[in-house]
Amino acid sequence: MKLFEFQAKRIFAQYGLPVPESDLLLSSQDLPELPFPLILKAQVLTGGRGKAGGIKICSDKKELGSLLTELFNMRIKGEPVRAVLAEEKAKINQEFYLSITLQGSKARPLIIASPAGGMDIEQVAAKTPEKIIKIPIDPLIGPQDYQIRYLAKRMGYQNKTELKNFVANLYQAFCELDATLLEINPLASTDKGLVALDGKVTLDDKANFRQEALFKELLAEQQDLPGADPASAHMSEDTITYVPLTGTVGLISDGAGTGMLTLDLIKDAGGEAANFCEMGGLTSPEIMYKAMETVLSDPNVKSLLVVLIGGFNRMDEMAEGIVKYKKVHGLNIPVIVRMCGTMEEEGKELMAQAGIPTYDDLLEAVGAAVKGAEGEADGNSN
Amino acid sequence: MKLFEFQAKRIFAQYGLPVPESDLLLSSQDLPELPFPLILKAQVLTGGRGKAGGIKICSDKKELGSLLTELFNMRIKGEPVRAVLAEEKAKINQEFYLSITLQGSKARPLIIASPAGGMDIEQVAAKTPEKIIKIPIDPLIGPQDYQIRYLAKRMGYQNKTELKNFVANLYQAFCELDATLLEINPLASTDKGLVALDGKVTLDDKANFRQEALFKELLAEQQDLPGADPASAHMSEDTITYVPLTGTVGLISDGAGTGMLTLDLIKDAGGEAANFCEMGGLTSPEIMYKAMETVLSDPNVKSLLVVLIGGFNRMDEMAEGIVKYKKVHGLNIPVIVRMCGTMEEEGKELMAQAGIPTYDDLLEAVGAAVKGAEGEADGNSN
Amino acid sequence: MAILIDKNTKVLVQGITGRSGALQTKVMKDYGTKIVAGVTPGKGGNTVEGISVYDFVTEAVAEHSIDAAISFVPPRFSKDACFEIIQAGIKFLVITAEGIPDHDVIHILAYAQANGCTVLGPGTAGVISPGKCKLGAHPPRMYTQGSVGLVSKSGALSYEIGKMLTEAGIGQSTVLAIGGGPIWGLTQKEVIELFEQDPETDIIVLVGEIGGTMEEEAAEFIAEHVTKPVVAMIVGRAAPKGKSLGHAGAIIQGNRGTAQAKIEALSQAGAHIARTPQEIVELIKHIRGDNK
Amino acid sequence: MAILIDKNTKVLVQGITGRSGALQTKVMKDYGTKIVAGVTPGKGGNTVEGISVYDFVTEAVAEHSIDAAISFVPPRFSKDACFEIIQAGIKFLVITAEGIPDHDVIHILAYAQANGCTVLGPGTAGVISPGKCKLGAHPPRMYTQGSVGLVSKSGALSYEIGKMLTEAGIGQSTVLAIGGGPIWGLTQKEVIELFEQDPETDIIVLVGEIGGTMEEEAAEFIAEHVTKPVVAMIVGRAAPKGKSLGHAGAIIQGNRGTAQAKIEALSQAGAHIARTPQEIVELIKHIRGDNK
Repeated sequence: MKLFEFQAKRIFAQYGLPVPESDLLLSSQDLPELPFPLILKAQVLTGGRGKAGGIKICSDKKELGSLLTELFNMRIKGEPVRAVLAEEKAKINQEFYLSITLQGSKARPLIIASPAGGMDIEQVAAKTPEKIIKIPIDPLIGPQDYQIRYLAKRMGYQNKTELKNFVANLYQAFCELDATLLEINPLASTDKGLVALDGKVTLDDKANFRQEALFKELLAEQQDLPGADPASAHMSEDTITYVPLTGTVGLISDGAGTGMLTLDLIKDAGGEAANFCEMGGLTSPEIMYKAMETVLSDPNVKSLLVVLIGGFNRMDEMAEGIVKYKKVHGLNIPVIVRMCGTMEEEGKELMAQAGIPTYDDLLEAVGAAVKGAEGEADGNSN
Repeated sequence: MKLFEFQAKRIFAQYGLPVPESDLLLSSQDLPELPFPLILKAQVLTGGRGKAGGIKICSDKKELGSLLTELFNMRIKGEPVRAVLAEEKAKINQEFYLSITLQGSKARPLIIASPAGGMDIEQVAAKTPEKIIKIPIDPLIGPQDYQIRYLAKRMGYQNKTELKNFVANLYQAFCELDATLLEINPLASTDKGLVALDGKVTLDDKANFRQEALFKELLAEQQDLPGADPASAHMSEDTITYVPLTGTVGLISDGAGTGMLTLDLIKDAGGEAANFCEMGGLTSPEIMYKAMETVLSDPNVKSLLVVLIGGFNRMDEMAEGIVKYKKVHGLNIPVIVRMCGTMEEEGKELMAQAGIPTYDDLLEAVGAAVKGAEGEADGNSN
Repeated sequence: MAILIDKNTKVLVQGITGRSGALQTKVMKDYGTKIVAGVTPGKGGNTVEGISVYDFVTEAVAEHSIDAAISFVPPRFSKDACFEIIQAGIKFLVITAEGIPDHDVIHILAYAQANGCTVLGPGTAGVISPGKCKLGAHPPRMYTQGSVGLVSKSGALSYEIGKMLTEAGIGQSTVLAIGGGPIWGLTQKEVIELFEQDPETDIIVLVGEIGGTMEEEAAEFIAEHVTKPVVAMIVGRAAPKGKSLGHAGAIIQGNRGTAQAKIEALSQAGAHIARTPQEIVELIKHIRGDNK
Repeated sequence: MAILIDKNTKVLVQGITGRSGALQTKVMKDYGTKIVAGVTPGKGGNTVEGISVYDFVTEAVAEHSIDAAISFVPPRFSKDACFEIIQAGIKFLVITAEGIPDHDVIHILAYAQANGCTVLGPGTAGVISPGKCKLGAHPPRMYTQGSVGLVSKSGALSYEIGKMLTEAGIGQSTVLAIGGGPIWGLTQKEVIELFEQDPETDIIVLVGEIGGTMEEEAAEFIAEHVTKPVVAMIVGRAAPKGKSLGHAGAIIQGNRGTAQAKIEALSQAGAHIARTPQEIVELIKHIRGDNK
């Protein structure tokens, strides 16, 4: 789950990380309580907001209405502006970059920092990589004092104790919130010390079982903003990944890799997938059923290809889900099921009893599905 | 630093570990606020209090005065009773033993537990070692859930969640307080859950630099009890170990091992040491000076043997301390200094300038000191 | 022996009484895997498929010599369960659970590394050395003994390619799925290193996916250290850019991470590039000179 | 090579600019120890005895190949400093500081173990392999090259016995003081194991002290695994029972821990027992047949 800047900053403040005073404005008519001048910042979940014009300086009340209207009418990388954060203007001596993220292939938290923070951090990284400081953290012991002293030296920040406390608090938040990214860019050095002028936070959905109250509250808050997308209203409780695409072949797989391979093979066969729907490697009849409901609710789907190859996943259970769907909803388009692996015989027998043919060869199944979508069904369409 | 039971229990309570209600009585005239019956427990730092009769059951106010008088007049292993803890009587279903300590040779915290707690725990350990459960903890990750479940199984305690929280809190206290021992014996299972009926806590003096406020407060509290020993009024700020003994040869060494070797050699030579004074391996002129002050203030000391063998310790600095002592106080008894190792020439020259002879051979020096104590001085006694 | 496991590997199954654990235990045992003990808290004293079940790993370790463990414990209990395995001194651990919180995974992996325990997973389908041993979900009939070493992220994809190889008469030394990520114990690079050193492997097949930079890292290693022929396929050529297709590892990141970038890196590293599973089969035959 | 260090061991000195660090650096360097770098935060860019000083261990490691480090950092900073050494990948660490809080020591040792770093100390006088290398405070003139391996807890005692051996014409392969405790990296047992395997050592001298059970543990190991002659001396025979004489390890504990218990355990393990340093010399001569 990604958080809005205003949510991120509230969390920062809770962890003792200084942020500017701010008011959250929910419409172009809202008035901030803070005195002018103010920075008006579009609240979106995507990056690149500054370059897209999503940050305005408002020097007095006269310009407020028009600036807010402009911001609220803006789309940033396709995303509508859901709120505007009106923030006191900080007097900045230097802009740093600071983040903590997880480094997948090294399996370590990584602190990334730079003395050259701000909107151009990606260019800094590309052109002057020596200005990017990367400090891998051993999760067993957390950041050590010497690492922060090294950070301070490389960043050129004098107040080591302040930086040490700042990083310690940020790391504590990172761990306690099950965050996968905490980013502050810019982290401003001001006369009053370090201030987080922006905040990006990504939390790990997989930790929902132990972060339930917090995640629920943050999500509800996002939903309460104007222009909410109801589809994102709740944490997904199953392992289904569903991505709508633009073609006509509905696709369900029990693994992301096989799903992507099948996408490639559909394209090679001259077809185009209507979606990508992946159930995960250890699924259930209910998830199979739900995946079919999800994919077949799309009117663009002209044939359905179900690619199953069971390891942990049991073919008898997959068949159960498919058969149940057929019983409840019927099947109005060609449904091509490739089924093999764990409990394959049992699964195929259930399918045969329900009158749904199964395939063993993936290429054959792909061919049938592409033809089926073109109307030359050789799957069943009862 | 060892804590009294009442201090230990207050700390337990602060960490969410249930303890009985209690009143601390500072004299035999003090009256508890709690209703009778009460358990009256002599507050001493030594162990074996129960077997020594230091715990009394007081069923009503009538017996209180005589029981308190008896307790306050008691000495337990030579230690006077400094206070009495009057405690509500718990209804005990079972007595467990639970402690966390540091295991030196394995360098691990060790949880020790037993379903057979109480006064006879040492006999349990000796006779039925299978009833003693030892769980080494990796300090990098702390106690794990499975370890507590295992503890619960072996202890035969049903409420795993309660035990888990109890152990987690105890371990947190262990770490946060820089404890080297937290012991609860007995840990009672009551109808209301686990209750710590006794508490032994030892804190690590070496952590004083980061526990200063806490240690100071606990020590002051101990000093405020009747019968305080003023010598223990402050945390030692140097590395000197001083143990008074019964002989006549004063002994100062710059290492515990050499000191003990010298004790052995003094005995072999027919002498007896008046004390054991060890300065540690990295010392200073000031510590040398102070060690001499300490040892020579004992009127039983008839000769002083200073055994120095410098590694980190510098002989020039040791000489400086000795010479300074001579200048300030003079030397009225034979002082035999064995000096070799780091900066030996410089040290010996300073000693020669001050007219204090030095030895190189340890046995010779021991012989001279033993003779010196017998009045056959061949050291200087000016 | 094959890499990581062999005929004599003595295995503990953690979570042996669960639905998936029990079924897979039966399949593994039938395949010949030497499962010597199982663990499920509270189920000590029972048996599953004739295998003794213990409450704790330490209890199992006290009774049996154990070389490897496979864990079927649900994600929310994985960290504690894996720490139990590692602290019991077991040196190879297969973690099947998907959906373990990332912070738990990094702790598990850091602690495993600190204790010399090799971890496959999490979210892995496991490893099979056909004809010898299997630790995980690889369906036995899709594999046959031979000398091709196969590594993929995705479990299903490793079955898929294994099946095609087997149907084409090409046997495998060992087949591994390292798991869907975003964080891994054994990486593709490390598995390729094992294959390079493995006398029973003569050709290495790498099946990669779009997203992440693991294939690029493998390519660097191949260029510098691998002498055996490598056949590589990247799936996700047809995937739309910027969409997350399944596991978080499969998010297209900048230039690296695209199918094109990975294919180029691997090609430059000297790998033979296949576009489809059929091409993997053809390339292997070509390398072996079967088609000459 | 001798155990742990040899002529070519490249050494980093942590805390090189401090009073004790600078003096010992000079003595070690004069003895022939290959000190290649020093570290003191904030003193980077300076030199001590011609040795470059860095702000951070990582900076030193980037410029030099380093095999071992000796730390002169005060106790309150020891944990951070040792973690810095360990995380920089240095595999042998000598910690001289006395008075490090016990909780810090267990963290340092656990983390060192997790990263394959051998720790001597804390509170150690260090190690000397006469004629080759010295890492610590052992006064050079008290040692001469030979084949007696000597281990004690106390630093001063290792000088004392080394001096007597040298004066008696008995050279040493390596002399170590493991530190006063109560918690140790290398234990007496582990050092004896190193001596047993060391081709340059033919007689092992163990100098123990009352308190703790380390000598008893060493005795168990000697009985089972040591083939070389062991001469053992326990100091503290004359110490009064129940009094703490110096380091916390020296508290007499029940039956184990007394001089008598230790002497019996070592004697039963086959060690030759000396009561005094002179007897160590005599026993060594006797074992070698010099007196025959």
